[in-house]
Amino acid sequence: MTLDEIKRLIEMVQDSAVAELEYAHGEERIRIVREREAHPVSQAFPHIVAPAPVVQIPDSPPAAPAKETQAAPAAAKAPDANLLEIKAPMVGTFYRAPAPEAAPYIETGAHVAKGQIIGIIEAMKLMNEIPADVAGTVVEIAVENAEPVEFGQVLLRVKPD
Amino acid sequence: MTLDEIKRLIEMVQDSAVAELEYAHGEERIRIVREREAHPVSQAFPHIVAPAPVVQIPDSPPAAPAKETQAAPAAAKAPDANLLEIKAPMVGTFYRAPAPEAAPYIETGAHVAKGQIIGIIEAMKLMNEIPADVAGTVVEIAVENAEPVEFGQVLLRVKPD
Amino acid sequence: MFSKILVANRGEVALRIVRACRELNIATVAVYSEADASSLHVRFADEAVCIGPPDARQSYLDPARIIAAAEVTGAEAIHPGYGFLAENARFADICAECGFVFIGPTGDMIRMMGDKAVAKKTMADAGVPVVPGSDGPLKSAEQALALAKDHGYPVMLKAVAGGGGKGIRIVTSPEGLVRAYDLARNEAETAFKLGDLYLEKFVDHARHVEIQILGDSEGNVVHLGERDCTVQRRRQKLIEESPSPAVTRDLRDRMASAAVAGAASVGYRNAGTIEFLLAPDQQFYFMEMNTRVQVEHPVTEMVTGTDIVKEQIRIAAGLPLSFRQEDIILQGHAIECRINAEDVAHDFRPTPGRITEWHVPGGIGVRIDTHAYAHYAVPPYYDSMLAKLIVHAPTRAEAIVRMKRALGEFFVEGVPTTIPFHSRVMSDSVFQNGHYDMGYVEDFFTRTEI
Amino acid sequence: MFSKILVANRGEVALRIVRACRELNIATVAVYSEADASSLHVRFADEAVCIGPPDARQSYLDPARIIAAAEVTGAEAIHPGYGFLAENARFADICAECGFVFIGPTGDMIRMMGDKAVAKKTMADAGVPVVPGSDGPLKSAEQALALAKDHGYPVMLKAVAGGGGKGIRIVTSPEGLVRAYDLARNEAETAFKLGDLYLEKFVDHARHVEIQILGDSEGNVVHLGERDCTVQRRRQKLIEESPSPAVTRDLRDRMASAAVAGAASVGYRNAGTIEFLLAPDQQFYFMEMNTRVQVEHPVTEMVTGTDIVKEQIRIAAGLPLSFRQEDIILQGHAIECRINAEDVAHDFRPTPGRITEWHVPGGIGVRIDTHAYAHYAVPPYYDSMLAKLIVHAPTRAEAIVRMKRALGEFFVEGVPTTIPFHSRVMSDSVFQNGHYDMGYVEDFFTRTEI
Repeated sequence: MTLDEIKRLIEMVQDSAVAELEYAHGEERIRIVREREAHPVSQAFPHIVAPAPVVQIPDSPPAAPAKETQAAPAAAKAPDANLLEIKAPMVGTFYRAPAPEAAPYIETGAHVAKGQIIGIIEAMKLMNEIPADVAGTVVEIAVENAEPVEFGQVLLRVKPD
Repeated sequence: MTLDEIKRLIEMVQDSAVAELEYAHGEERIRIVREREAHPVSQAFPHIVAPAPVVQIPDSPPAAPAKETQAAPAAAKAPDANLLEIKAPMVGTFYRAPAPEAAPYIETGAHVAKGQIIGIIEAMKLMNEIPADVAGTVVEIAVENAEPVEFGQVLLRVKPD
Repeated sequence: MFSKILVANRGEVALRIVRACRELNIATVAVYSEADASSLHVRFADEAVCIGPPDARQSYLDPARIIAAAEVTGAEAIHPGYGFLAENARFADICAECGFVFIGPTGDMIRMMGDKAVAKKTMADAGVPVVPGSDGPLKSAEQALALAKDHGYPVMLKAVAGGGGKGIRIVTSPEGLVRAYDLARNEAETAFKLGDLYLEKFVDHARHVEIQILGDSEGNVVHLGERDCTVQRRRQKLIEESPSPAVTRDLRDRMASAAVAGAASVGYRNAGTIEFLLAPDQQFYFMEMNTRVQVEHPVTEMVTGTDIVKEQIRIAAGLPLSFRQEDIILQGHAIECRINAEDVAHDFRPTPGRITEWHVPGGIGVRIDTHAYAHYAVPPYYDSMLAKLIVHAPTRAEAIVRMKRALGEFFVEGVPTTIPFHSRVMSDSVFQNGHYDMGYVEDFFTRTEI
Repeated sequence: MFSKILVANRGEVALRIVRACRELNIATVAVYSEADASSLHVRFADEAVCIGPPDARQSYLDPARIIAAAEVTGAEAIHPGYGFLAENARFADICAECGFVFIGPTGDMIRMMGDKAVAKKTMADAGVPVVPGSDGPLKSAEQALALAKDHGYPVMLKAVAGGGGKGIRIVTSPEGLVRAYDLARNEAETAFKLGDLYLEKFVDHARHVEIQILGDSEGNVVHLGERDCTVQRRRQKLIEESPSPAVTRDLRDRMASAAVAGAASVGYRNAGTIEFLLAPDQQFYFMEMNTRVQVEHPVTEMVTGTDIVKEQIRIAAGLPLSFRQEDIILQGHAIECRINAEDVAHDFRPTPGRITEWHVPGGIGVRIDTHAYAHYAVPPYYDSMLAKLIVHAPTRAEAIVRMKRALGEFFVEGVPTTIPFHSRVMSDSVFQNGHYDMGYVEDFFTRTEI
């Protein structure tokens, strides 16, 4: 194995989620162990690492500790780097349509223009129209209708034009 | 592998996020471990890392916290890997000679045989003769006469025969 | 009793409230800014809602966001803690209008006590001694000069809308008073949007001694003794103790009776603190009333065996106080040191950053209230308090050595803290003998080297 | 008062003693084995001496090494803590012979109370109720059978030299008694080098309730109320509380009077504990006297506001107790949970190893005594206790929810601990209603799943 080959191996391990690589061929053997940087806090307080845990739905059992229910959805959703996110600018209840029987403002697959209303957030009995701050094709609507959202929570994922 | 190749390998590991690299080829084998950042405990409790801190001399100010005075001598003395150490098998006061006016059992530069008495440790009013457990030339006498020693404290450093 | 409470605060006081709720079997909602996602108050609450960016004006100080979070989580009551919206009368009103119980007094009560001139007059009417000075806002510099002549210099000019030591000027001569009058008006206009000033006699060598009271909806008002908060730097409290080394049993009775009378005269409900200036001649004067729980409430809890935050919640739920005045017996002595992320050697400069090592003291008579932990990043956006270290012992002398012992066990790496400062104060003979006044910290640094 | 004390122990109790000394302005010497170099008791002492290898017989259990360490450091007194040499009469003698004050009773007192038969007879002579049984060691199996017939089965055979639950057999029939007699003699001979047995009536559904006493050199004996240590597993205490939910004021008076009379009759000096079996009919019987500070002493400290370890030191220095009986008023309720590095799911198997994460609870009414910290390696050589978590609250119900709250804040990673077990007990209705006996832990695991 040449030094350059070893160097490439090191880079591959480094850029991966692999903790350890071992390779042997005939007489030759190589082992690379990636440095752990495990954030200690994330171990002691396992579920608090996500910067913006999703708000717990209000009808869940009141005594259930947040750790159990929070953050998991956010963590599970591996964000596609090519997509743009439209986030909630305020805390409240998200509605996809202007009225219970009305058609939703937007559907998956549709095109959204910058400034176009994509939904409503109700807070303090006020209905706040939420405009898109990007333009593109809607790939995912990340919250259900009438679901509580917190500040910074992703509402829509959009593939930019 | 040439020295330059090893140097390049070291640099690669150093600049990477790799903690450990092991490479073997035929008779040849190399293992590079990157230095881990200081053990967190050693920062919070700065002077408690030495496995066997030196006992504090009794006439020091009683209220001075141990951290200030302990361990520093042990840490300062970088042990020579080629030397053997004769350690105190008990707590007590070390004497280099059998009586105040008598000649010391051993001096620096002298040869010491296995089983030869190298000093006395007084504990509970009893004088305990301390035999050497190795043979060689005395390079250093690590404690002063009449100095208190603790279990495991280095008394003599000896260059083996 | 409530089944769910939203905690409209951050840091140690948010955690303090979460703890009280947990012990009362009440579910909790933490709100947090993006800077506080990994704070312990978020971790230990049952639910947590991100309400905005780090800037407090767009998170902890925004009533709309707090109310919206309460709505989506179905909370019944809101505990404001101290600071932020705790003494914001409008927020208390909004809570009530939106159907949430504000855990504190009514908006009108907060409003009355928030206007320093009205508060002073109210207390004076109830027979509480007040500092001699202007009867309401000053009308002119001439009126200020005349009053100062009557009471003698030095005098203070205070912004009616000020608080927490802000908007105060001490003047020692008629010339200074004339100059300061316009300056202070302009400052107050800028800072508080209200230029009104009042004048008070400046009491020299005074101590800051405050009485904790609790009033319930049945009209019971109970006091929990005094706290001595004289050790301040630029009017920020650093060390508090209870009882005060300057207060005799007779003086305590007189101060507490005045405080209870003042609170009862306005039908005060929930926890409140009457702050007094205590002069060297044992005369005391009403300064202001804080209509919320205080940072330093734990020293009172330790000497009285009460839980002030639990009582706040009980009172807000319409329950009577869980004790009567005769049940309150002061036991021993408690001291609190505020452990701030500040560099004492550089003028107590705040030092946000990541805590790399964190070891808290323990053992007999030691209490720690903190939202910090190993690897916690202290955000630069809020106040610099990391922890409150409180000790309790049978006597003041024992409490001081216990505090010294506990400070010696407190290890923080990564950010400088006020721990070394407190250790030196505990070893200082002036603090130890208890004969200190509000010039103590300045004097301490003059006498000793950093 | 002493100027320097050597602490002849390790772990949390060594740190407990170091803290008391620091608060009394007494310098401390820690001794430690090679396995404990990074323990907090070493860190927080003024001096530290390594006395031997990890094996306790060559370190903490070797009187010669302790004395030698005291000699080289110039200590004046030696505090033995609990366990190790704390109830070793010979060690107490050696300390005295070598000119060191042993902080505890005399060697002869330890010897007397260490011989269970002598202890029982001594207490009976002082009027303390004892469990009916043999008057001293049994002479034969026939004598045992006759006594068992008199008192009724079940009965216990106990090794005279036993202790801590070792060397005890319960038999329910004459056949069982005959079989057990020889077996127990042989076991005792092997374990304690003394085959003598005595017989006692077995009290079913009993509780373990003990009275803390302190005696000084002026002959004052004061009691500090009781501790209920009924929650045991294989006779190892897991949870202790004070006051006992089974003890009325009248019963407390009777038990405490008996304990004080017993201690006073032998001129007992220093801290001691009289352990009683409490039967469901409120009859109580002397079990044994512990002539040292107990693991669970903090629950007593919290309800009485005393500092038992400081009193031990004062007494050893010849000073009188710092309080009289009438000064002792039980305030509220305290509970202690022993946090052990044990795997509850695998029969409480000890689990030494490195602690990777460590976050201790805080806030109102919480005390932690621990020598552990983040990254501490729990050595495999000694007992598995990591920490004592103690809470104090006005009532038992509030103490239980406070303990539950505090356990929920206690995070340990790296080694399994008993924290989850304690959380479940605090939520268990049988524990909550207080009607538990010494079969509680077994019953708990029968009723609930791990």
